[in-house]
Amino acid sequence: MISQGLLFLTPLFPLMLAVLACFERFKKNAGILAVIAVLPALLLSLLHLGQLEATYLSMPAVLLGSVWHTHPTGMTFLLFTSVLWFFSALYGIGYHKADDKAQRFWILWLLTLSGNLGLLVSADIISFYGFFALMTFAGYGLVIHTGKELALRAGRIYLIMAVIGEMLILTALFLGSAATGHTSILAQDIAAAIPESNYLNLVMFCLFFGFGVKAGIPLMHLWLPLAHPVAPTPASAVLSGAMIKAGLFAWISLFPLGYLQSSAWGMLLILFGFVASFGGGLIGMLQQAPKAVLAYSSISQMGLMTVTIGCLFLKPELTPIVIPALAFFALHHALSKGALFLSVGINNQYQSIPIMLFVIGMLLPALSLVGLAGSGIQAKLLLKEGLYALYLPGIVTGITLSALATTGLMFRFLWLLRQERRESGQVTSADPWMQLSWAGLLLCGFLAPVMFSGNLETQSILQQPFEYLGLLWVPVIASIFAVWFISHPLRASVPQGDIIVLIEPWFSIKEASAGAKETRTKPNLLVWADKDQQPTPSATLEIFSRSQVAALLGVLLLFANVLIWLY
Amino acid sequence: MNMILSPIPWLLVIPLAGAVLTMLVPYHWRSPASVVGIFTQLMASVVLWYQVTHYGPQFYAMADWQAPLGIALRADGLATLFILMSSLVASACAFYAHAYLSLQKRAHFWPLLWFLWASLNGIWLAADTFNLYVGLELLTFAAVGLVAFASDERSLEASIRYLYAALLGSMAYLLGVALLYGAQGTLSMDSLAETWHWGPTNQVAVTLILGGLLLKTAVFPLHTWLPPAHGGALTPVSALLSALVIKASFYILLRFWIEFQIYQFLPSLSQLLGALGAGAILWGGWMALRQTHLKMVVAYSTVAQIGYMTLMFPLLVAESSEASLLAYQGGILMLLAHAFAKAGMFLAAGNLIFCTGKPDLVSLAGMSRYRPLNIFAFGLAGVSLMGLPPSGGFNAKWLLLQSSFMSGQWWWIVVLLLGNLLSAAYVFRVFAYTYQETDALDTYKRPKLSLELIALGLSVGSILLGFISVWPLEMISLPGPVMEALP
Amino acid sequence: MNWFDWLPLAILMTSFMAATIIFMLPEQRHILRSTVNLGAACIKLILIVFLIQVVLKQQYPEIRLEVLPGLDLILRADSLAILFAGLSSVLWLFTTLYAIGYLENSPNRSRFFGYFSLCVASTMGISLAGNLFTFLIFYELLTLSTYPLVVHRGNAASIKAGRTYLIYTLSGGVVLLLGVASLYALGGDIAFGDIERTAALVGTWPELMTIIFILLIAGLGVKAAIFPFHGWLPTAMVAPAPVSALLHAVAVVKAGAFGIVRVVYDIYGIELSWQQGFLFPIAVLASFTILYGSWRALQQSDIKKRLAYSTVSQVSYILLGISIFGPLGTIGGLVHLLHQGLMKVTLFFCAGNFAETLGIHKIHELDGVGKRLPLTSAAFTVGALGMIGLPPVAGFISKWYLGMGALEANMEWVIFVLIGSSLLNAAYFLPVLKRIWFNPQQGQWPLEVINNNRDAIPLLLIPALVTASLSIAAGLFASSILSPLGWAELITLREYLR
Amino acid sequence: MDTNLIFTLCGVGLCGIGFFGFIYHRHLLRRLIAFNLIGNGTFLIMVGFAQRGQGVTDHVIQALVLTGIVVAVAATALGLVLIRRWFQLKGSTQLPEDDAS
Repeated sequence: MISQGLLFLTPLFPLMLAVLACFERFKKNAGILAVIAVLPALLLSLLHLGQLEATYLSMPAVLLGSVWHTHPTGMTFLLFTSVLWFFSALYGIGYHKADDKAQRFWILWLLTLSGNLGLLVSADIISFYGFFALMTFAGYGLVIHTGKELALRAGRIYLIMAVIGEMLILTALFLGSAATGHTSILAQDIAAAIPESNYLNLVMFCLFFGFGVKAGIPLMHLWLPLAHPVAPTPASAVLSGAMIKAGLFAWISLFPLGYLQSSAWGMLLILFGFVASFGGGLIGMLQQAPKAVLAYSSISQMGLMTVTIGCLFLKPELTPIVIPALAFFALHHALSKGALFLSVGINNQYQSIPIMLFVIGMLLPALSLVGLAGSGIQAKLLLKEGLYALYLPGIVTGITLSALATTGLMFRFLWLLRQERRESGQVTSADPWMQLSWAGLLLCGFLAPVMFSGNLETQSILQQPFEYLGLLWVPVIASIFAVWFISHPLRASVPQGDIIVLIEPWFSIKEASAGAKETRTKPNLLVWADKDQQPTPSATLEIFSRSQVAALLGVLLLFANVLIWLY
Repeated sequence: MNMILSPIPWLLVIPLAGAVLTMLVPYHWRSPASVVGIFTQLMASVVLWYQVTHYGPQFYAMADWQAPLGIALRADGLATLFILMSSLVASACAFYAHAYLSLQKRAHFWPLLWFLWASLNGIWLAADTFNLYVGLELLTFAAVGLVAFASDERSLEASIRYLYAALLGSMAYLLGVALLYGAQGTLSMDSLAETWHWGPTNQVAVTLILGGLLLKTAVFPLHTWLPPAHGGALTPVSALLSALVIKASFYILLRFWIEFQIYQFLPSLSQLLGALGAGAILWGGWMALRQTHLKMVVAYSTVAQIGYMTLMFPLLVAESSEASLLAYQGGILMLLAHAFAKAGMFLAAGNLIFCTGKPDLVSLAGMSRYRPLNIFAFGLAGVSLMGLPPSGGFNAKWLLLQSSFMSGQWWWIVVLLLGNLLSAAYVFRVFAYTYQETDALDTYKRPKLSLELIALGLSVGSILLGFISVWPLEMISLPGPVMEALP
Repeated sequence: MNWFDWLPLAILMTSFMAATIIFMLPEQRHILRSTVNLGAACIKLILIVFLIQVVLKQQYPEIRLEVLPGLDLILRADSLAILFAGLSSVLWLFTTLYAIGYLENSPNRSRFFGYFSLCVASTMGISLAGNLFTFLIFYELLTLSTYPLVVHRGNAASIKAGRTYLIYTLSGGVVLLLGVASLYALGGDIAFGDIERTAALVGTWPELMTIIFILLIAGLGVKAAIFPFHGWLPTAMVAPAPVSALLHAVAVVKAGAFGIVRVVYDIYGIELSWQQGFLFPIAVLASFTILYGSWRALQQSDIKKRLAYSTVSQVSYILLGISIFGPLGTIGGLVHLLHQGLMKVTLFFCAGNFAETLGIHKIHELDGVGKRLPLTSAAFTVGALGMIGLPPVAGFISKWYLGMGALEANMEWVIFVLIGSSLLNAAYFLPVLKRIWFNPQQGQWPLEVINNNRDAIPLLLIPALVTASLSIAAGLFASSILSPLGWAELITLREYLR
Repeated sequence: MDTNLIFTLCGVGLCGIGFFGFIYHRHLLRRLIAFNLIGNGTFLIMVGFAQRGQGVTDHVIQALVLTGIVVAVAATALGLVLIRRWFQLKGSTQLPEDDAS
């Protein structure tokens, strides 16, 4: 009964608070509402973490018969999502102290939150789709909150990609529900029915690319490196930590995992995953803004999760083992990435804190992400363990090597933070809310294996030191390269969103060009900087022409097609 | 039958007596006397209707003088329906005129009206061809007098044209009747029908009669006299002329056509009549669309509407009794609906012109705001004329359409539908003018409420006819010479 | 005759009486006029509720009057009739409220409200018509009574729009008349639901009956604004906002769509139509209209014009649903009849509020309106999201059923039409929403009417909010028995069981 | 050739001349006279019919012709009144040519 009440409140409590936040009274302090909004979700997830029995709340009159539930995997997701939103909101209270548009921000925050939490408890695709859309479209407001030119551009691309994604998803849902013989709208039934569908490949395609927009798979990732950095820092944290996982969660609930063995789809996903993982790392290392680096790191990490899902199409029987590990990996990434984003906001606000403590605080989540500390160790080990069970050694090696990219990204990130600190020079006193939430998130990330592992069997690293060595060797090699790079600064850079700069002129919106014809510089994918580190148009070099990119995309799609049809 | 008990003589005697009386008594007494007369007329019509529906067709010989020298009268369902129609419309127009005209004018109006009424009743009830001639001529004189009543140049010119056209028509008719008498030795409709044979004399006679009646009915292309006469006369007169007077010659034509079964023997002539009707519909509609004066629009609309009535002739085909019956019903219903609608429309138009003081369309701007009730009346009449449901006009067109389908003459369907659009175009053109909001503030005169209500009443009548069409159709289906002669 | 047989007539007469009384009232009797208007609307709603009770018991009130020999005027309430009558009467109430607020201090209200009531009376007649002849009568009456509303402003633009409106609708009416008359000539008076008679006729004259079908659909398609006949709808935008609401949501386009529903389901019968291959061309035409309307909407810079093209597109959803053979598609089409009405009326109310309160007519003037008129903007947002088809707004439910129905009928390509249209809908609504909520205000409002409220005046605001809430409720509680979806399912059940 | 035919032929001739005059002339009085000619022709034809019996005249026809003559006289009188009035108003003896109608 309590569970059902909490289930009901999980998405609706934030929604009600959003309405409340509209009132004049909450003009200044709507942030408080955002903090308490996650409480039902937090409570629910803690109550149900690790329980295999699901609780159902069915509302036959609502929509087409809505059913909400506490799915075991969903609870892990719900847990880190609510934790991350909680601390980010706390952080935001400080961050938006002087913001006169804060009320609007918090209303949208609550709406996005409601969507994000709701989709995690939805058992039927209609409410799932509804919450997903709510999260997506309210999230737009978070992205463009600052109202600056860059933010608006990012928002525009976000929106376009999001709408395309929504439409792919809707197609998939139509076909999926039809596959059940129009009898069920429950996600689990649909997942089971998809292999029998006449349009199996179309459904898979739509699901993969539709939710891939959120999850940032290659080609669908274009918005991500633009949107994550321009949003206000707390929003960046939840975007990159929690909302990005909505795509993954959707895959887990709607892909016919365990029902479908298809090496074509498996290989395709693995391919896309590794491209994301390494490509994201490579491009991320050529970024100029710390948040952009983090965004590419998210793409890279999501790539690993995509690989894992892909493996499950090769060996469907192991789904029950791998999925919890994957969920834990997502949890680890969310908390670590959230902490990293939050640290950007307090980069030079460490007055009255011992500098060492601060540096450790910065380092800890980075190490965790590389897999050398905190939740990272357990997450990586669990994932690898699962994949070993699949007898796919090559893929494990690939995942191990991906730490190379992650390490590089973390170095780049910390390096850029340091640069930034040096340039601004001034150290101000931090807002207590921001510090508190940052610290809280760090703590959660560090203690996650203990607190949040649920019924996963985690072993302390102290009991298996050799495993740790296995995790260690790649980052060490990477560090050597990285140190060399730091002493020989790279002069190349890639604009945020990489190939988007080539595509953008094609679909420039009429409204945008309605104004005065601004002179557009020729878009370039790779920019070589001058010695003074200031990239100027005169010194640019275009390495990929637009047509080449188009050709590349075509080849990739063709490849995907061939794979699909071959198998 | 006793003269006192039968309403038929009253229908002739009262108007004639009224005409004489209103010529003689002082001005102030003429209106009250006429009002009494109108009520007796209405009562007589209703009594006749009662008798005909309950006891079948009625025959009456004036002063018991039998044919051929006496005046024989008969009232079958068709005649009774027309008596009722003319009584209602003429009374409405009379009351309108009473409110509309000055005392002086009114005093001269009454005798003419009563003559008109008498001749109409005479025509509806006449049982022999010569009485029809007398009725036609008397009608012409009264109508010409009424047209000239406005006593300005335009109406005078119109009345002269009208007179000449009418005289020519009557003379042709008379010649035809004379030839018929020569061939068959009788004037009575019934005997003519019984002894009818298609000799050359009869053919010439029929041609002459047809020509004369077409001219008097203003069927395209013999319509040129009509628009100036109907458009130029005073408002109540226009209404009377358009609603009733042209129907008289049409009525005679109809009776000849069916009772002597001309349709059976001259199918190509039927098609010719239909073609004339189609021409009238299209040309009349087109011309109405191009007029700049309100009453001229309405007058040309009459030309077009006559075309619809004429369309019933080609649809009366011997092969299909069902199609013929539908066509007959459709034609009569069209005639009835037109009588009410056109009277209502002319009266409403007259009110509008009275308001603005100008006869042209452009000065109607803002009228729909200033006189909504009147515009509404105009609109309702327009609905019936356009043949839009629910209205008598629509039902009539529906019947004609069905008849065209039945007899397989699809080309009339095209004409009917095109005509619909054309009439909609000219009615709504007027409407658009009344909705215009011009900045200039004009001073409007305000017509009496009774004037507007009478116009509205007639228009509502034409709409109401759409709901009670069964009743007049039953009426004309009562046994009578026309019904017997239908296939 | 049972007592309830008089209900359809009573419902019809309520509006007629209201119209008559209002025409008689002098211009300055505003309060009395509003009372009559609202009173009639409420009485009608109550009567409809009675009617629903009766129809739920599978009793179908009927009253008939012989107009011509062998031809009856039939008023009959079946479940489909209730669907449309219920929609119109609910929306009429709010549109009346809105119109009272909208036309405050403007001239010619007597004329306006008179024709307004007449218009709704004809809509009631259309919904309760028991045969094609009755339908035709009220269909034409609707044309006539909306014309004065379209040209209400009396300026050159509205007169011109009125002319366009008439040219389209009267021509459509003539084509419809031709179809109805030919059908009558072949088979006599065919009541709605008497599909066996039609089936026999199709057996005898297959070609003729095909031509008649085309005539009927083409005639009705003009009001339903199917592709080549949609031109009047955007032109008629010059009319006042409540009239636009009436045209787009409550009465006119719906009358066309409803007529097509009647022809397909109750004259020819869905199965026969399917066997004869009538449905596929409609589906193609509807799909094309959906995409074309959305595409044109994208190019408009005037708010109401954009909404108008959106209607062109959305109404064809209904037709698409009709042309999909199978219960799910039918449900989708029928339910969209209601949903589109609710959502579109909301959008027009809001557009009217923007225009009335701030003088905003163009989309680029909407920058920052969300701050100035938050509630109106919220209602607009609900309507727009519904049009895109996002749950829980009602539009999603229709789209879902249409998609499911298409798959059920093996018409997969329809999915892509739906998706494409949603994409285009998003493309023309989302930038508007962005302007409303996120763009800063640019200078002064074009023509601000100062009032003491934070938002538009209550009479304009409340109807918009109520219809917005109804659009959400219709979607959110779609599976409850009283929802539009529930009723559409009931109709479909009865239809397919036959 | 019997008298009957002579009457008829004369009548038809008169009618023809009258009809020609009616169409051809613009002068209002001439047209009125032309109308009277037609009328007389018609009456002549009718009187011809009346002679058809063997020396017995048909009273009906005579009555009709008599009535017809009265009517024609009345019509002529009405026409004259109107023409006079027209002449007073416009000073013209013919109607203006109206191309429109």
